[in-house]
Amino acid sequence: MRLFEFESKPILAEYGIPIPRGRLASSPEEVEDVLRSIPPPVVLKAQVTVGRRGKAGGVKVARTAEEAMGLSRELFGREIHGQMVERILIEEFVEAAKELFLSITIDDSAGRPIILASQEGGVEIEELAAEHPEKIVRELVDPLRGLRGYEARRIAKAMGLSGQPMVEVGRILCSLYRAFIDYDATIVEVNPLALTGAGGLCATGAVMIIDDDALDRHPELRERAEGRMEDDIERLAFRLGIPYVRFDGDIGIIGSGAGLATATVDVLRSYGGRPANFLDTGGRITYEHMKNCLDLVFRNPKVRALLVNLYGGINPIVEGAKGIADFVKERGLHVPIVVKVRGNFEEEAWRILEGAGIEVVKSSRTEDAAQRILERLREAV
Amino acid sequence: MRLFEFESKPILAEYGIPIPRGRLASSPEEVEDVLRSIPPPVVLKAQVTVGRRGKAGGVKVARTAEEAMGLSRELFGREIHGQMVERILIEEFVEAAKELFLSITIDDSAGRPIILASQEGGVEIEELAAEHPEKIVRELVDPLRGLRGYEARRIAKAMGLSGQPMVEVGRILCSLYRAFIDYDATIVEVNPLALTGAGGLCATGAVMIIDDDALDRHPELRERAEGRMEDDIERLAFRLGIPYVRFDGDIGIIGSGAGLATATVDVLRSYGGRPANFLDTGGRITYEHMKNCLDLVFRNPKVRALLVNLYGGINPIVEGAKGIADFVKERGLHVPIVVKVRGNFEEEAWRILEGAGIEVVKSSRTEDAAQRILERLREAV
Amino acid sequence: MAILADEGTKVIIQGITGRVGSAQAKLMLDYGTRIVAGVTPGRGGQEVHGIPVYDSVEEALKEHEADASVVFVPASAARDSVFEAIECGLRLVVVVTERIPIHDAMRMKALADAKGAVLIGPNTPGIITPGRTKLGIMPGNLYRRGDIGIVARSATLAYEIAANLTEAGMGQSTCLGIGGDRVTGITFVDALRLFEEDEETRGVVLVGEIGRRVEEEAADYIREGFGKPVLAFIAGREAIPGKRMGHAGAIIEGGKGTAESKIEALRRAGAAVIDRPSEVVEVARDLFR
Amino acid sequence: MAILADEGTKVIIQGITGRVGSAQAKLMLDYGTRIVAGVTPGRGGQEVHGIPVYDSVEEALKEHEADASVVFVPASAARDSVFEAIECGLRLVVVVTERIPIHDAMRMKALADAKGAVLIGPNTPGIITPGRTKLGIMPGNLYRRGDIGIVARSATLAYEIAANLTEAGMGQSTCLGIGGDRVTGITFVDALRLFEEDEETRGVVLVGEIGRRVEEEAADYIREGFGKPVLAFIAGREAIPGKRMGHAGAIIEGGKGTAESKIEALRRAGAAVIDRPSEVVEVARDLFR
Repeated sequence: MRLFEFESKPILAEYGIPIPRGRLASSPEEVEDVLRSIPPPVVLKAQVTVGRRGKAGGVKVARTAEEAMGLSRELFGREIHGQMVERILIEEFVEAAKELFLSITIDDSAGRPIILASQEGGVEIEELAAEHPEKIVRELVDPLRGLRGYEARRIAKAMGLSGQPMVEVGRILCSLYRAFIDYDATIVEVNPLALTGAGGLCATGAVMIIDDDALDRHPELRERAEGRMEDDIERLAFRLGIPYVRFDGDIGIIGSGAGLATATVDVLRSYGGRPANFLDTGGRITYEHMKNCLDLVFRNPKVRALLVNLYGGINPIVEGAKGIADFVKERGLHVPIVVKVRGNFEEEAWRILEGAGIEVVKSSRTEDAAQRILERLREAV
Repeated sequence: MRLFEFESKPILAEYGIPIPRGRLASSPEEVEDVLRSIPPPVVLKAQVTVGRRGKAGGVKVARTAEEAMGLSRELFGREIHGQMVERILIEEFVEAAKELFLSITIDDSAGRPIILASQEGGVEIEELAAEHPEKIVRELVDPLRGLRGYEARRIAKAMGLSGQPMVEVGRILCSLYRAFIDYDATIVEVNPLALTGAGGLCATGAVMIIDDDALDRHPELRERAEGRMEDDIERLAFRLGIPYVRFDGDIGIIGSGAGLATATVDVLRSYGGRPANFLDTGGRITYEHMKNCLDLVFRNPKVRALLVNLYGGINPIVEGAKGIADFVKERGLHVPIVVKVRGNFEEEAWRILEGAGIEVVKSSRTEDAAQRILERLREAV
Repeated sequence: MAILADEGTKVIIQGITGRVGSAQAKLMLDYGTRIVAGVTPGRGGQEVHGIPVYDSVEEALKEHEADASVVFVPASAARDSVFEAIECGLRLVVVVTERIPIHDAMRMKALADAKGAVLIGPNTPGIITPGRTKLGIMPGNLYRRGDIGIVARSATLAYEIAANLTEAGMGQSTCLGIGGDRVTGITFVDALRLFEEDEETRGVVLVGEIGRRVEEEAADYIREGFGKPVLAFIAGREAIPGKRMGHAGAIIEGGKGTAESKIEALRRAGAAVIDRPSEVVEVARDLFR
Repeated sequence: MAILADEGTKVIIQGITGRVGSAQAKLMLDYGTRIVAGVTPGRGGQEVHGIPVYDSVEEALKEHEADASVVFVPASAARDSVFEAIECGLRLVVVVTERIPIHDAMRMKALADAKGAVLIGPNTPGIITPGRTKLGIMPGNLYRRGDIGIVARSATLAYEIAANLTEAGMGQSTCLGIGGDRVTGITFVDALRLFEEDEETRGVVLVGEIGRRVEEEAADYIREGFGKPVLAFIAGREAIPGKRMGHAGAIIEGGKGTAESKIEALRRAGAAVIDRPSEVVEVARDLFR
């Protein structure tokens, strides 16, 4: 779950990281009000939870109140990478002598937190990483031991800093690390970290992403996460803990496992089929859970057929089969449905499904199931 | 700094430890109001920051509202071990099938957190410890590694618990440990932890003491600590960070170092002198700090003489001597004063003091200084 | 002896009294796994399918010898259970539990590394040495003993590959899932290293998917001289790129993580990469002759 | 060679650019201490009394060999500085800083134990081997070289004892303060063990005070066969008992911690316990003949 900038900055401030003075506005009237307490020059920042906002015109500097009002009217209601701008964060403008980059994320391969830092931050940091990888300091952290102050200062020094800014950036890195741990973050990033002419530091840009699997430890964040889903189906799926992604097609897909569901999408597409969604039951199939999954799929009105691809390993596929059979019966569904199911107790699952008049694929080839659902769709037309 | 029970319990609740429903009252009228939301039977608990409150009659059970009102009137304004009862915590009465004892404190010798736990908690826990030490489980914790859940359950099992209560007490121990670390506590203690007939657990008694040297990391607690000092001199001393204890005598004492100041009190008493206070300058002597120390000592109106015992190791005794000389001059003090001072730059310190007409003891024997101040007092009478 | 686990491996089940733990313990027992004990705090003294249950791993080890643990406890308790297994000296810990917070997974992995234990998972189907033992949740009926090693990220996709091979008469030496999460214990490279030394394994099927860099790292390892043929399938070639997550992720990935990147790397390393899962049969028949 | 430190010991000063660190570095230099470098983050490249200053211990050690560090940094930075010194491999760390949070002291001690470093303090005057070296803040003029070891909790009370001996013509082998806080690195027992093996130490003066159990533990150690005479003074025999702090403290103390308990334990262990500090002279003359 990616936090909005107006949410992550106060968290950083709690940890003693300097941030610009700022206030949130949801309308031009509120912008006017904010400008009275934060006089221009100001920065207007569209609040969206997608990256590359700056390049998409979501961040503007205004030198006067008139300019700020004009820019805010342009920003409100605009779309940035598919997200509507409903709120603008207005911040005092901080003059940066230099823009630093500090980030803590997870190195999947090492399985450890990794610190990335550079003296040349700002929006071009990825280009810098590609062209001058030596300008980015990288250091893994032992998650059982944590980050020491002297190690943080060593990183700051490796960035090319010295004197008080080196000490201060070390301190900020330690604070970022604590926030990263306390909030179960997958990324805590300050970019840019403005180094002012006077030697002060200010986190003018900030990103925090929280591990969805850890939201139970952060109930206040979990509530927010749910509230910000764009789509009703996605919100419901999130609440049920079911990984669901909506596509443009007409064939609903349910797979037991992310890899299998992904491969099912791949195979179906490779035969020209158009999936309506990705849905992974996980290892949590029960009678009820299977019905919830089916309900999610059929909430999408474009769905004209259903392909289910299950394995009975951790999942009790007999329960799953019962859920499918009852759902189809209760809803009186007449769309083409193909269920491929293998594994423990497969015969019983087949018997239940066939008893309910549902077509079963008994091979272990997803290709067979994909081809069958496409044939059925063609027959149905 | 010892927290009041009404302060420590909400902290424990934050960590998921069940506590009784309760509210604070500062007057019989407020008690009446509380009883409307927490109907009897209730427990009335005098809020003082001294131990053995129960034995001193500070905890009462009331079966009816009338009884509660009567008892609260008795409690308000009463003294418990020298502390006035100004507030009463009123809690729902929790019927305990068994009273457990859980505590985390610091084992000074090992230099590690130590967990003490027993299935036979309640007010008699110290007698139990003396007579049946085997009934108290003790386990040290590695502060770099922390307490594991399975270790906490092992302790709960060693207490004699099994089944769900064993699991739950293990969980509570882990929560206590987190609170102990997060709050820089020197003690976190739940006694009793009520085990109800239904197998539930409830922390009906709680003690938390915070390390005074860590209060800078807990600014909200530091403010409270200052607010609750009984004596103006003590409050000022706390604010200045000067260890000060008031006694009944007439000779003010300033020592540079806790051990030296303690020995000075000892030696003076051994000759029949009566110290007015204990004051330790610590290793922080400056001109201003020395004047602050002198100011504290002379705020006590009983002080009729002053014995200062300093060593110049970390302390710049020349600065200290200047502070003494100027303080005596500015205040126009005429009481007997003896300053014993040795160490780096001692000659210069002596010169300054003698130049101000202050008697100096140049030996390294505290006995000499104690005998001199007593002679001077006798002369002065 | 196949890799990591065989019929001699003595196993503890953590979380044996839960719905899943109990059902899977039964399936493992039926498959022939030597389960010596179960552990569920607070349930010590009970039995599950005749297996004695203890309050802790320590207590189980007082009564039984064991080499490995399979963990079925809920995600919120998983870190503690894995720490317990590792700190009690078990050399192999299989974590089936899914949705474990990634910070917990990092700590598990760090502790396993520090103590020299092998961690499989989290979010893994576990490990099966067909016909001999199974520490995990794979449906045993889809596997048969043979000489093909399988290592996968996705559980069920690996079942499909194994079942395809089994149906075509080609058995497996050992099959394991490294786990579907971003951070896992054992990785593809670790598994390849083990398969390389295993005389019973003729060749390896590697089942990958998008995200992470473990397939690219496997490709590097293969190219540096892995001595056995490798067949690979990567799921997600039709995936729509996800939302970009800050700069740091992109910097670390450095263009890796896509299906194309993985397929390209594996091909260049000399692996045979198939386009659809069922192609495994024909290519394996040729490659693992 | 006296204990722990002598004229060959090479020393780093952490916090050398502070008011206290700078003043004390000068006094140590004047005393003859071999200070090779100072460390203050952000001040690398400066000099203090001709001593080069580095941003980190690691950088100092790239340019200089060192055995020990004396720490003068503020309490809030002390934990990090001590971790740095220990993790960079220094074998002796003297922490002069007072008012360090006790949780930080516990972690310092645990890390020193884990890495096999000797931690003196926190809140210690340090260690002096008179006439040879001084790692700490003792006023050098109060000491002289000789054969009496002193180990104390209180800094200034130890100065008084040393000065009394010096004035009477009795010198000292090594004098150290274990530190005045509740949790310290090296304890009385550790110091006694070192003095026992030191050929230059004829006998030991132990200067204790109320609270903790370190004096009682020293008494146990002495009784179990410490081979040299011990003279002890305990401050606080006239102390008014403090406020009682919960049950746990009392349970751990178990009646120990008072001056009476300590004096009694030391007497029973065969130590000569004096009533007033200056009695040290006469008793030492007799005991350390």
